[in-house]
Order: sequence, then C-alpha cells, then structure tokens
Amino acid sequence: MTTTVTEPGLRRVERLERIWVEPRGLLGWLTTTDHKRIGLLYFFTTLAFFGAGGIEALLMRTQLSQPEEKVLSPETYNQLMTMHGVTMIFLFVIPMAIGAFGNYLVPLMIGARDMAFPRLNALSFWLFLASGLFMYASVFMHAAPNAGWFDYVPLALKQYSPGRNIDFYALGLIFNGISSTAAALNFIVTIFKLRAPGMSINRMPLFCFAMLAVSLSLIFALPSLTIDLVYLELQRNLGFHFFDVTQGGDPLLWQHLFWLFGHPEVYIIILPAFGIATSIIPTFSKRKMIAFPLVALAELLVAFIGFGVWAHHMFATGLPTITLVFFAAASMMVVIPSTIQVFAWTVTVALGRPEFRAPLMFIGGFIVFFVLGGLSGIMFAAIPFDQATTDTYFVVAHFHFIIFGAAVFPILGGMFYWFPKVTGRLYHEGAAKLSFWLTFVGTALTFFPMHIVGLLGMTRRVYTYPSSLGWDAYNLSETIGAFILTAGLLLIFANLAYSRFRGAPAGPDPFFGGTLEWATTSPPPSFNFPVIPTVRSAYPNWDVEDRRADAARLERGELVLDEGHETPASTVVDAVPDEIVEMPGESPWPLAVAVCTGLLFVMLLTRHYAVAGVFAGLALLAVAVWNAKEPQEQ
Amino acid sequence: MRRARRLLLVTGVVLACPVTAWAGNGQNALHPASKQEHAISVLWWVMLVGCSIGFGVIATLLLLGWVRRNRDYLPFGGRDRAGTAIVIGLGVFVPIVILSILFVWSDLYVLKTTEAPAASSTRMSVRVIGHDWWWEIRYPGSRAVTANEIHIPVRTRVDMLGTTADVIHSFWVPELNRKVDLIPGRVNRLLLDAERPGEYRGQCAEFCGQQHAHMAMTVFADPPDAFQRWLANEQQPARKPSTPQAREGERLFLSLPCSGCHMIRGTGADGTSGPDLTHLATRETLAALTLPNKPADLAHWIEDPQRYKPGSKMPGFALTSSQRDALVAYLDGLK
Amino acid sequence: MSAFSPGEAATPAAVARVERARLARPNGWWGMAIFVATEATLFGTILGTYYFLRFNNLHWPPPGVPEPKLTLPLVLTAILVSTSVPVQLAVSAAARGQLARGRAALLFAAVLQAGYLGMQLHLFVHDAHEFPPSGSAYSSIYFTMLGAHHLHVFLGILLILWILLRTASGLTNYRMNGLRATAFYWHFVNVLALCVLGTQLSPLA
Amino acid sequence: MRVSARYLDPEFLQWFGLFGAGLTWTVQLVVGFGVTLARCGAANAVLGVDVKAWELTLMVVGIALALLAESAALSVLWQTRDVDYSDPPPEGRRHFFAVAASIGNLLFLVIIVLSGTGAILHEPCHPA
Repeated sequence: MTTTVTEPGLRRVERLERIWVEPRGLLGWLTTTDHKRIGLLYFFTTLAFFGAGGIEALLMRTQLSQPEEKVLSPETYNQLMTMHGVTMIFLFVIPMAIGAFGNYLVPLMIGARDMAFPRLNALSFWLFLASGLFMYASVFMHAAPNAGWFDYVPLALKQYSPGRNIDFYALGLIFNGISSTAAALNFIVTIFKLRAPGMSINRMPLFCFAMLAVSLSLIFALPSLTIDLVYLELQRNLGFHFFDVTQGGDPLLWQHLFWLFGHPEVYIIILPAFGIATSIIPTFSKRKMIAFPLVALAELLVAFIGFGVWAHHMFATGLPTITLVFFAAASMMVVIPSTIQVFAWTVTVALGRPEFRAPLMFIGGFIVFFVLGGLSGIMFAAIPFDQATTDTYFVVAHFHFIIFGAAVFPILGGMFYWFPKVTGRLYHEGAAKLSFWLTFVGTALTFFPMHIVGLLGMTRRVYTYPSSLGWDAYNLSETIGAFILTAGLLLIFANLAYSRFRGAPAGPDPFFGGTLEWATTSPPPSFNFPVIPTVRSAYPNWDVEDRRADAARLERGELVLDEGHETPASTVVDAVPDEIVEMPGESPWPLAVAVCTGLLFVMLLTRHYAVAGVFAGLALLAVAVWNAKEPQEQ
Repeated sequence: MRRARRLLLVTGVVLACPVTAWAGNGQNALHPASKQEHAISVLWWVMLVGCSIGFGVIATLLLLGWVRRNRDYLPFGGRDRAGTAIVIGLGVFVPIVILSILFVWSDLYVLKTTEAPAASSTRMSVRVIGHDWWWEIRYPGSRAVTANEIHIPVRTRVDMLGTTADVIHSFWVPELNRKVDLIPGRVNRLLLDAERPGEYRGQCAEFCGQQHAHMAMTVFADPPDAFQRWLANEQQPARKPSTPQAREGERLFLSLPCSGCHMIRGTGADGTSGPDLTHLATRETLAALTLPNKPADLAHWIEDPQRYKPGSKMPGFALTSSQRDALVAYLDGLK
Repeated sequence: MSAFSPGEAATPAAVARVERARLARPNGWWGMAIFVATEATLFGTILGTYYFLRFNNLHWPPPGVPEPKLTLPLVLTAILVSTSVPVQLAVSAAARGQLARGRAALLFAAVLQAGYLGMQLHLFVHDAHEFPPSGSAYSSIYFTMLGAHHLHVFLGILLILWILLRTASGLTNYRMNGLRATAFYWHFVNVLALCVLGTQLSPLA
Repeated sequence: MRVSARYLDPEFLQWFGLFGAGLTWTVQLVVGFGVTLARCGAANAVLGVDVKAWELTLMVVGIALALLAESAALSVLWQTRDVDYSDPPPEGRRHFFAVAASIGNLLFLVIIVLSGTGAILHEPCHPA
C-alpha cells in the first residue's frame, strides 16, 4: 500500500525510517534489536548447524551402508550419533522454526513493529550461538557427547564416562535452555500484548497459535531438563547422589525427568510445522482454513496433552502396569488433535481451488510423512507392541518421518513461501518442484526401510551389524536415500541463493496471502508497517477495504506513531488498544551478557568455580547496565 | 500425490517381506515362536491394516484435492458445513472410538499376556546379568554358569530374572517375547516360553556404550531331556586336560593374567569380571556372538580381541604361536 | 483509542494517572509472570524429585541423618513471608504517587529479607557439616532444594535493591512496571518458601 | 442468588469450559501417577497406600468435573449459536472458545475414564 501514498504520507514514512534506522555494517548486526535481522541471524546460524548435523548423518549412513563396514570407529560413531541428535533437535529444528521463522514472522503477522522485548530477543540469539559453539568445541577436541541424545545414567555417570564428553552435553544444554526460555517468554508476551487493534484471540493467525503453543511448552518443559542436567553435573562433579541405587537414588529418575521434557519437546519440534502448514494451505487453496477454531485448539491441545505421555518412552523399564496405563491412555488420545488438523488441511485443499506450487507440494509431502509417522506413533501407545519395537530402527523410522518428514518439510516449504517476502524476489519454481521430488523420494527411501529392519530385529545405535540377518539390502537403500535427500536439499539452497540475486521482483504480495505480513512491502521496512493495521477477521489481508482504510490513515496520520520508536500494546484477550510502548533501540549489551555467560559455562566445564562466579557477576552487571538505559518519558 | 498412493502400495508389499523372505533370520519380531510374541504380532498386523485404511482415506482426500483442483466443493457435494462435519466426524469421533478399543485390547488385555509372569506360574527361572558387553547366565538352584548362550527347555514357562552389573542394558529375543531393560537396583522379569525347539537370536537393545553393537545372545530351546543333559554337564567342574599341549595350555592360562578375569571351576582360575569359561567348548560363539567358537577364531580372539571388538575389556597378549596353540587346545577341550 | 503515550508520564502524579487509566497489565508484568511460571515449574520438579526419592526409600531421612529441625525454619519462614506486606504497600503507595513512602517500605522489606538470608545461609553451612550432600540421596535433594530457594531469595533482594536504586531519581511508568514486576516475583518467592518448608518438614509428619 | 448469577456469567462459563477438564486431567495424572509410585516404592511399608481407592476417587471426581466443564462449554456454544468464530468479541470470542472447548473436554473425559479404568483393573504393582 506504500505504493499509492502522497506527500503527507510520504513525509511520515520518511520520518519513520529516520526513527527506526539501525547502524549499517557489522556493528549494526552485532547490536541489532530488529526482529527481522535477528530472525536472519538465527536462519543462517541454524543452517550451519543443519549442515553439521547432516554431515554427521551421512557419515553414519556410510558406516551402516553395509555389514561390518569400517569407515568409523565405534567411539567416533557414538559421538556422531549423539551430536546428530543434539544438533538437529536443539541447534537446528527448534531455533530454525522458532528463532528464524517465528522471529521474522510473528510481529509481522500480528501487525506489531517488533517483539515485546527486543533486547531480550537479541540476547536469546547470542546465547543460542554461544551454546552451539560451546557444544561443537567438544567435536574438535574429539570429546563430543557419546551417550546418545537422551544420555541415560548410569552410562553418563563419571564411573562409566570419565571424560569431559558428558559435561559438554549437560552444560551445553543448560546453556541452550536459557536461550530457549528467553525466546519463549518473549514470544508469549509479544503474542499476548502486541496484537494489532481488533485482532482478538479468535482472529489470531494459526501460525501464531502454533508459536504460542510452542512457547508455552518450552516454558513448562525446559525446567525439568535443566534440573535433570543440574542433578547430573552435581553427581558427576560434586559427588551428590540422585541416580545411584546404593545411596537411595534411582537411575529411572533421570529418565522420568528427561522424558517429562523430552516428549513435549517432540511437539515443540512439530508444532511450528503445523503453523507453517496452516499458513501455506489457505494461501494456495485460496480459501480460509476449515474448522478454524478446532485447528487453533488442536495446536494448543497437542502441546498440553504432550505433557502427560512421557512414560511411553519407558514402557520397557519394568514399571508397574498401573503406572503405565496413565501414559498409554494419554498417548492414545494425543493423536486426536493431529487427526483434527490432518483432516482440516486435506478438506481445506479439497474445498479450495489449490494451486500446487512448490510450497504447497512440500506441505503435501509433509502431510504424507506426518500421517505415516503419526500412524506408527499410535502403535507405541499399545504397550506390548511398544515394548517389542522400542529402541529398534522401527522407532528411528517413526521419529524421522515425524522430525524430518513432518517437521522439516514445512520448514523447507516455508523457505520458498516467505522467500519473496524476505528478499523481495521470486524463487525458481521449476527447480523448487524438482527439489521437492528429490527430497520426497530421498526421505521415503531413507527412512521407510528402517521400519522393516526394525521389525527384523535391528536395534538402534549400533555402529555395525552382521550380514546374516537380512538387513543389508534395506540399509544400503537407506544410505542411497540419504544421498538423494542431500542432493535435494542442496538444490533447494542453490535455488534460494541464486534467486536471492537473480530472481524476478516479487512485489509485496506475490501469492495473495491472507495474513498481515503480506500487507507490507517485500522486504518489509525496519518499522514493518507505516500504519498499525486494524483487523476485523482471521485473514485480514483478504479484507481489501480494511487495507485501503490503512492507506487512508497514513494520509491522516492516524496510528502511524511517527513521534517516537513506538508500538502499541493492547489487552491480552480482545486486543483493545491500551498503551503506546516506547521500544528500545539497538544495544551492545545483549552480546556482552552472552559472552560473559559463555565464559561462565567454560569455567564450569573446566571446574574453575570461583572464576565462574566472577563471570556470573559480570553477566548480572551487564544486565544492569543494559537495563539502566530507560525509555525517554520527558 | 500419486506417489502417496504408490507409497501405500509399497507399504503393503514390502511389509509382507519379513514374514516370507527373512522368516529364518532368527531375530524377526514378526516370526513368533511363543504365545506372547504371537499376541504381539497379531496386534501389529491388525494395527497395520487399520493404519493402512486410515492412510488410504487421507491420501484419497489429498488426491481428490489435486484431481478436482478446479472445483471448490466436495466430490459428494457440500461445502464448508460438510467439510466441518468431516473434520469432526473423521477427525474426532471415529478415532476416539477406534483408539479407545485399541487401548482396551492392547493395554488391558494383550498386556496380561506379555507382562512379567506371576512367579507361581513358571516352572523354572534363569538369571541374566548384563555386563559391558556380554551376558552372564546363571541357573538358580544349580551351579551352572555360562555366558551369551541361554539354554531353556522347550514348551516350559521359564522366568527370566534380569539384572545388570554396570549400566542399563535391555534383554530382547524378538521371536520369543517383547524386551525388558536391565536396570541397576531392579530385577526385571520376562517370560521365556518357546513353542518349538530352535535357536533364537537376541541383542542388547539399550545403548550401553562403545560395543553396544556387539552384545548379542542366543536362546537355545532344547527338548527337555537334552536340556537336562546340558545342565548336568554345565554343573560339573572343568575337565582335566588330556594332551600334554592342553596341560601346557592350562598352566599358561593360570600363569598369564587370564585367570584374573575368567573363572574355570575346578582350577585356580577364579576371576569374575569376564565370562565363566568352565565349559567354553560347548558354546558356539565367542565374545557375545562376535566370532564363531572355532579353534582358529579362538586363536585370533586371544591374540587380538581389540581388532574384533574395539573397547572390549579383554586385552591382547603377545604370545608365541606355540603358547597360543596350547591355550586354544586347552580351552577347546573344555567340553 | 484509550491509549496514552509515555510522554504523558514523567511525574509520580502522572504515573498514578496512568496506573488508573490502564486496561491491561503492562508487558513487563507479563514478562515476569511467564518467568515466574517457568520458575514455578522448576521448583515443582525439585519438589517432585524429593517425593520420588522419598517413595524409593524405606528410611527417610536415612539412618544417621538427623530429622529436620522444626522451630527455627518455621520462625524464619514466617518472617520472610511477612515481608510480602511492606512490598505490596510499596506498590500501592507508588501507584498513588507517594514515592517516598513506597521506597521506605521497600527498604524495610529488604532489611528483613537480608536478615533471613543470613540466618538461612548459616543454617545451610551448619547442616552441610552435619550431613554433607554427598552422603545420601536425601541430603543431596535436601541441599539442592534449599540452595535453589536461597538463590531465589538472593535474586529477589537484588531486584528490590535495583528498584530502590532506580527510583532514587524519581518515578516513571517504566520504573512503576519494574516495581510491580518485582513485587510479583517477591510474592512468588514467598509462596515457594511455604512449599519448600512443607517439604523440608514432611519427614516429621 | 448473586452467586449463582456470577457462575452463570458467560465469561466464567467460557473460561471454565475451556480449562476445567484439562486441569482436572492434570490433577488426575499427577496425583494418580504419584500414588502408584508411593504404593509400589519401598516406602509403602510405612505409607500403606490404598491405590485402588485413590484411583477410583480421582476417576469419579474427574468425570464429574469434566462433564461440568463440557456442559459449560455447550451452554456457551448454545448462547452463541448464531455467531461466527471471527465475529467481534465478546460473542465471537466466546463462540470460538466454546467450539474448541466442547471438543477438547470430550477428549479429556475419555482420557480420564481410560486411565482410571486401567489403573483400577490392573493388579497393583505388577511389573509390565
């Protein structure tokens, strides 16, 4: 709409640009508090970790391509296996979906000018980067975590893992958890408080519902992981007793606390995918989502029930049956929110006039893999079958269909879908479609045969296997699939990289999307919207007259807020405008805090506790200095 | 999404393979040799059929969405109201009913078959103790001790009492029953009740460190009389070596560090950290099924265990070929 | 649009006006609320661990470990919880624009809290000599639980001192939000104190 | 009079309908799970827990509350039957929540029943 502005409007836009401008160059990136720039920082960082995790996967697949293969030593394999899990979950999927997509899109979708706490947002990123580097330092010291991503005790205790490997894991994940908590907190407050006037909770985009559900899950799930890791460190390094039977502890305590976090984690991974799917499907089906309230509920419900299913990861530990049934029952019913969404998606496509462009094709692939992975997931709620197949490749197949097929496909589709918004250019459609088929076939070929070898008795986390058991052909095809998949992924990134510079200009709204991010220019200006949009439906960008009204407001100067670095805040449920909040500008202190925290964790790792205390103090001091810069109220 | 439908087809075909092509691999969860595993595989096949139908419905909807992409009403007429009805009907009520039935069947009924057996219902018990990375087997009420090869009488309810000497392991013999973890401070029980004589391969299913991959075991379901003979022999102390070479082997075994870790009942060798070798020659494999128990392989193993099982607790020894042959001759005589 | 912009609020009186005009709680308060939620979960997990381990042990505390003392912890916790009153008074005073009274109340609360923390740390060290955390699962979770709570009291005191420091140069919307958030955090710490005390004394029941 | 009026206030019904059953299930899970741990742990020798009584109570109370929540949700749904989910608040929002809650509560009701029956029918502390 900025296309049709006249003199007064133009002057207001210029004033906004002056107010919201950030320093150029490296300094600008180091001190930025712009949610879009932070989103991009997240995007490229997580992409790097995705590459690392992918290489680890390919190495493992090569080792497993045939029986008695000797490419990797057992120790190396176990480190790669653990780092692959840790990387893909904590350093790729979550930060990519929440940090990159969420950061860039949520404020745009709710018509805000930034996140609620811009400096905290920057801090989350720098902490995330530091924690990632912290954990990857271990790889280069050949002391990477090697007890599997769920790191069961007593294997992870000093007695059986004397090295630093497990300390890297425990401290690294505590560190990473701080970043995730800060990010989640920020998203919740942003979604609660910064929605555009009129965007009452029942008109909030489904993507934001997904992000809200994810953030709430993180807020309530991470503490149990953190405390579990604290117990582990206390027992490893200070001689506490939580997990050893002889002193009244219990190794199952670790498993309970880990999975009390670990299962909500699974939904934390998949929920952003739901959000992306519910953004792409209406756009390309050219109609609103069917059963909108149910889909919104389903996204929150799956996160909620996800907290009551953790012990289904422990069905084989010999717990009493009366204990297990609680979790079996919840594990059965946690399926319903997913069935609701699957039918809502498919029916919406069937009811619409779908245009199968690359993003929608990736969502199609997502639905296929999500349904396959979900159906095999149901089977694990049947306790006897779970006890037979748990810790086999059947589980590996199941959760890779979910975590790769279902969680990552929408991320790839979303990269294409929002590429024009972020870069202002269109991606190459043909290459995108080809890359879809490559990744689709690759994924199916890599992970489908794992179901079969699992049923044939192949247990997970083995670095090699004998040839007498009829697993060879399947493993070979899995390895081939992995390389096809890699080719597909490389084609995607090549396409995006090329289009970034050579793509055709996209304009503000190439796909005629329904949510507010399409109501502004591509790429969006640093202040997101010249006028804070007013909302009267769940797909505000399809209410053309409302958007015209915005343009008119720009002329009159209503809701432009070109007096200061400001965004409006409204009531939590019904989004009644309440307050104009002065937003802090760029700040170097988040980076400083992250550096101090990083050094704090290095000192904990090397057991210099006194020095660690000093860095903790410095971190607090940096927070104080950051906080001392208050909004100007004179 | 044509491919989706083809995938469904492949699902059916390929999943039929395990029961046909690889029925005999000895570690196939869908090749049951016990009542318990039968129950589990029935559960699986029923769930597979149900899931295939469910997948079919959704794949068809997607397919219709693509085929009829230029019509914005459902094939059987109706628009948003009908759509919402489908979501609530197929997305809520139908699955709630199906899943509740599945819960009652699997988690209340089938579970009774596969859960730990009532101690009174079993005829004998066998103790399995997980070690990094091998299985210690003991027979309560007898002096028999062996490793990695469990003999049980066929068509007899045997109570497996699982514990661990170090980290968590998981006992899993796919053709006989579901798996159970071996956890410090717990005795977890599992029913072994083979319908037909045979060898059933099993493997540690919980990641237990560097050599998790080489921690397999075999269950031999013998006819009762054969089992009794085997057990009687296992209870005996080791046979005295018969040839001079074997006697030299025994002397070496007792003088070299071997006897510090391994027990050979009836000799001075009383180590407990490694497998009991009293009747090593009656076993078919070495090092938790890493190598076959042939003199040649035994010689290789003694010389350089780290080559076959890196990280194994057993160190290699610099032996002259005559010393090695003597040791092999002695151990190979421990019938 | 009933919105007001920060420009209006520089004096205590203006802040008071703003406080009356509010339809919803400010972002800062919500941020603290979410933080408290995650902290509460953290303590829920710690208390859960306590009972999980308790159920696993026939003798609790194990033989040789003294039963928890009753009176002193009760008295100390009573003192700590009572400081919620001055803290809340400080908020309402500030919201009415009476900054001086508010700060006085805060200062009073901070002194009491510091005294409490001092006593508790003394007890903590004393107990650690009597039955070190490395002695048994009981002492491990006992010291982890108490240590975690003392850390939160310490953090609360820091926040209150920070607010006192900031409001020395007058009251603004921003600082009023900070005060509300701090008070909220403080009440939470006191609720925790009660839960922790109950758990700590549970072996006596 | 005044009290009943307050509890029939649609805002209250909406929130109770939305969260009632979910929170009930949470309590059933946490307490029910805790009780099984207490009953099957070493400490039961001194605690002496009657697990079936606990689980039965939890299930019955749970069912009652879940049904209450469901009826609250349905009543709001009925009050707002002519409203579209994206209509302006409060009606639109109430309808939106009521649609969601009426399905969600059903789900929690089923979970409460299934877990309860399972916990009662299985023999206490028999290892899986």
